[in-house]
Amino acid sequence: MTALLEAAGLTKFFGAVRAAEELSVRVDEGEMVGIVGSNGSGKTTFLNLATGYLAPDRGRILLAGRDTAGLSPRLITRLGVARSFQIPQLYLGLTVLENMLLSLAARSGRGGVWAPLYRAPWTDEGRQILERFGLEAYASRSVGELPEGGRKLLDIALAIALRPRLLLMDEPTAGVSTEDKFEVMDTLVGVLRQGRITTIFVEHDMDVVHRYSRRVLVFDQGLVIADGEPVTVLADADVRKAVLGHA
Amino acid sequence: MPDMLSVEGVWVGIKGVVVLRGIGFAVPPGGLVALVGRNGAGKTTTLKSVMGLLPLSDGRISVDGVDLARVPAYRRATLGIGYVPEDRRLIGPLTVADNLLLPAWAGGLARPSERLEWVYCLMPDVRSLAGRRAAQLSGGQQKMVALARALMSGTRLLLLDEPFEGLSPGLGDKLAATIRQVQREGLSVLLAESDVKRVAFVQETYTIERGEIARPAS
Amino acid sequence: MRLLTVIALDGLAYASWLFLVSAGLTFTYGVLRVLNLAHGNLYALGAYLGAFLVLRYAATGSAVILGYGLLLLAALVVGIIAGPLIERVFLRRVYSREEEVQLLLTFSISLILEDVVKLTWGVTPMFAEMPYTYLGRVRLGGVNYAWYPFLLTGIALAMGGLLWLTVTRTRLGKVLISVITDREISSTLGINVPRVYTLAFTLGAVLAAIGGAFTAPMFSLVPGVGADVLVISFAVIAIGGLGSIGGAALGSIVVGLARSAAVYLAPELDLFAIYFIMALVLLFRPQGFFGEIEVRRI
Amino acid sequence: MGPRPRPSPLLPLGALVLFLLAPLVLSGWIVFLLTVAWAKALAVLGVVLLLRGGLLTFGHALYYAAGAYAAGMAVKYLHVREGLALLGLALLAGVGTSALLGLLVARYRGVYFALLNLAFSMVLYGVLLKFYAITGGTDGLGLPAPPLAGLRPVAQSLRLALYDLTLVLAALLIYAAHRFSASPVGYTLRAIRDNEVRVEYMGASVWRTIYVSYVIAGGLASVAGALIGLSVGHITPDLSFWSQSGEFVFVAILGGTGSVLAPVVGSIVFEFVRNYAFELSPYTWQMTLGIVLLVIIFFLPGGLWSLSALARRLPRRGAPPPFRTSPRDGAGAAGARTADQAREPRGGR
Repeated sequence: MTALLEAAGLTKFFGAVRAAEELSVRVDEGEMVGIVGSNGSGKTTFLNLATGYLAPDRGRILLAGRDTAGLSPRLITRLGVARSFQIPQLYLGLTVLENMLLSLAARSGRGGVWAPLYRAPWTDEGRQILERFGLEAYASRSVGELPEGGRKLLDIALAIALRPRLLLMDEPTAGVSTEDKFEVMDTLVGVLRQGRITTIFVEHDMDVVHRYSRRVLVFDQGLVIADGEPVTVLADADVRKAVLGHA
Repeated sequence: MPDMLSVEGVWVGIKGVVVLRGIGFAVPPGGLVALVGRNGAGKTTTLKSVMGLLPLSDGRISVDGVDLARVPAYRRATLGIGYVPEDRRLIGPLTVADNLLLPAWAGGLARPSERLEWVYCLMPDVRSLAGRRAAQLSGGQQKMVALARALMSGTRLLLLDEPFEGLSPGLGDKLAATIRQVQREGLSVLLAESDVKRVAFVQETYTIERGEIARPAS
Repeated sequence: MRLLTVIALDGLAYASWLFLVSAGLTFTYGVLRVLNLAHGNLYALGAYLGAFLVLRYAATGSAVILGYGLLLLAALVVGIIAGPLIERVFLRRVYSREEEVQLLLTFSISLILEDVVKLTWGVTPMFAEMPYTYLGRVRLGGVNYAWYPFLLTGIALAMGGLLWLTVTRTRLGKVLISVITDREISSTLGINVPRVYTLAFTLGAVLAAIGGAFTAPMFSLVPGVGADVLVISFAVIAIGGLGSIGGAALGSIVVGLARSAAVYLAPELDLFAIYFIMALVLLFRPQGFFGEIEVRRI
Repeated sequence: MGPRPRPSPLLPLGALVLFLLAPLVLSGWIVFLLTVAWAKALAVLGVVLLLRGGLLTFGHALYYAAGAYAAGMAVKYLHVREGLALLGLALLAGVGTSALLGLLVARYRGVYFALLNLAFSMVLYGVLLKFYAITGGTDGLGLPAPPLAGLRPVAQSLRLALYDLTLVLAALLIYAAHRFSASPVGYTLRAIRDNEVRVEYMGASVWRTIYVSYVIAGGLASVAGALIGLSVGHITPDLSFWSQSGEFVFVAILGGTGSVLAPVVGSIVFEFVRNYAFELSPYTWQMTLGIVLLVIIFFLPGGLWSLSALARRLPRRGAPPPFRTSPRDGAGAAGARTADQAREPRGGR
């Protein structure tokens, strides 16, 4: 079987800082994979490489067998890879619903300069998606009025609205309070299962990784130092030392 | 005797979002205090506010009894505050030695060469890097140089943002030892950290959650 | 052969002039990240004040040699008064606003200064050629050429060298590099960033005014000269890369030679030649020769 | 739920009817002034559309002149007489030129965008000036009174006919611009101003959006140029000069970018004020403009149009900020304790 995402020998340096070295990752259709590692261990860099935001110094990335070398984030997105961000990337000058409508318009590929953005099928679907994320009440408010947690959710909702085959999430629960974390993740996982979206997510919170991923990759200074089930991997003393700084 | 750093009822917003909700805590003279909280809890914002990189919408920050409200950002270094940002932020095109000497050239440092020598003695690894360009260093090395740079101006108070992040365990231990040593030499230290277990060596810990001090523990 | 010599000599003169003007523009942009649309007007102010002083001085019948000092004086007066005034009173208030607002602000200052020149010196052309003619001429490769353009080249080289030495060899230069690389961290290191900004803007203004004052003896001055200068120096720094002094030097030579070639070979196309080269460079290297592309952190 | 509440079309339509009837009571020169104002408003509208995407151009007069000269040369060399055909040719020229230059310009933002446009407009200025044999140099070209839709209006009513034509054409194009603004591409343009990275990560093309908007803006300006040429009867290279581009930008900021109607308001106010002020003191005219611009930047960032919101005392929440000039991080601005922070320059990172 061809892997949905297969990265081989990815290497990326920023000056002398190693962000990725001989990084190889394989993710199959239907998986939910967590990535852990301390700050600066190369997690976000990996997402940036996988989505074409950065070009690797060496190595290659295959998407369902197709080489994505030289493709821009836009083209990779159009191949079915969506992404959410550590710091929500939103259109602060537009309303929450408009943010969502733009995602739906982009998915349809029908830009157009005459028919309005507000059109029934999109507004209906947009509101539905917002509702599932509990953002319905903010639909006609500007994004600037959304609280931080809401921005984070909208950021992910915009990616999911694209109906991707593969979703990459960068710290989906960062900035979400401890009490709400699991609720947020439950909502997310529900939507992802329903849409049968293969997911890779970067996460700081070990409990979240434990609970929601079947497989976890541990990054340390640009290397994958462990790959396996959360129970075994996260119990490993070296891993704990690398990620948490103590065994 | 006033606290070396005192933060009282500070509110700060970034891009329309309230990040700090009336936080308050203090670092006593010669104290070693940790601010512990998850990513996004407001640790970095707190340190940046002390350094004057973010405006307060309410509250008061003072260093050794001096209200910082009337001290512009660039004058705070001359109060003897050193700051190590989370992402190192060395001046890449300059050498390590130049990076260390920048606070001296900015005009706020008495006897820079003595101070430099003191820093080099404290951190011999940094001395051996002196001639290299900052951009050419590895992440761990940059982290150490950033600390060294903060020690140049930080004669009284040191603010460290996630100093252990991305360091190998060995380097982390070295760093912790250095921090304790400068504290013994009289500096007050405030460090922000996401993992409470890594700051077992500090005297006092404040937990910050969603922009509020959850519980002052010790 | 004679034609080639003339083209090369004119190109050199032209490049020197371009460098003096565009070095200031690109330097200011490099430090402040604001493109000063009033740069051309500072040039015009320098030129008019220089010409005015020289003419007044010549009327007294004194030694012409001191006229060169007057040109320099004019440039310094303009730069040192207008520079801090514009930066402290106006620009400083819009650093936190969008790039287009900053451009609009410098544009409004440009409009105001345009009329300041007209109100002060009127609209009749002004020409102070004494410093030009005083230096006499020289025979070079069969061409009878004036000395004055070489003075301009000398000044351009001196200014360029001085800037380069300052940035690479002095503490001030390192402080500048620090501010350019990371303004926020620089201020936590104790660097008075607002003062560095004022200084950099003033230096840019002085350079503009020097360019104006020392070319005043070569052309007759008419209103609107500022806009022409701005448009051409933009081409120069776009070719070299915004913010790069070396880029400005390279751009000046390229544009200078191209224009002087066009003037002799196809006079209708002189402006066209410059922008054709600029478009060509940008097509293959969008950030110019020495420009850098900024990547947004996500 | 349907589309979000739109402003009622009755008000603009009523205003249009009033303008169409205005010549009954207004003197000839005021009608002429209004013709000029409405025509130029189209060029300004192009500038406004681009500004909504955060793109400031100092060379929009390029397309203005391209339209005017396309009409002028069509008369001189192709012996086209029909006014509507001339307008069509002008539009074609504007769209063609912007489609070509847009290939290069659409990759740029900020200062590059502003000044590349300026540079190209000055090239056209130079060409128009120097190719005397073809363009008439500083003398320019004449545009004789055209027949419109085959009808040749008598001399007295020509002005009126041109006024009506300008008004109707402008109204149609403004409506089209309104549709564009509300379309996916129009919204994407505004999104680009906020966050290009996200636009690309949605799979939409930043480049294409800017390119399309640029061509539309160019087309609008070229029609404006031809209308001016027909109304004045004569065109000169000055149409492409930087000060003309600067004027468009000035009027755009004066009117504000909050509505597609704002350029009309700005343009009419501008033409009337200029008419009086210029006579009063020709040497201080630009200075006046500069000072007014400063005042708008610091005290009325939404332009004249934002006054209408003030008048209604109900600025609709969630509506796109007209011409966003407040700092992006609005927080803390209220009670900036460390006063020097507010004044400190933006980061260069």
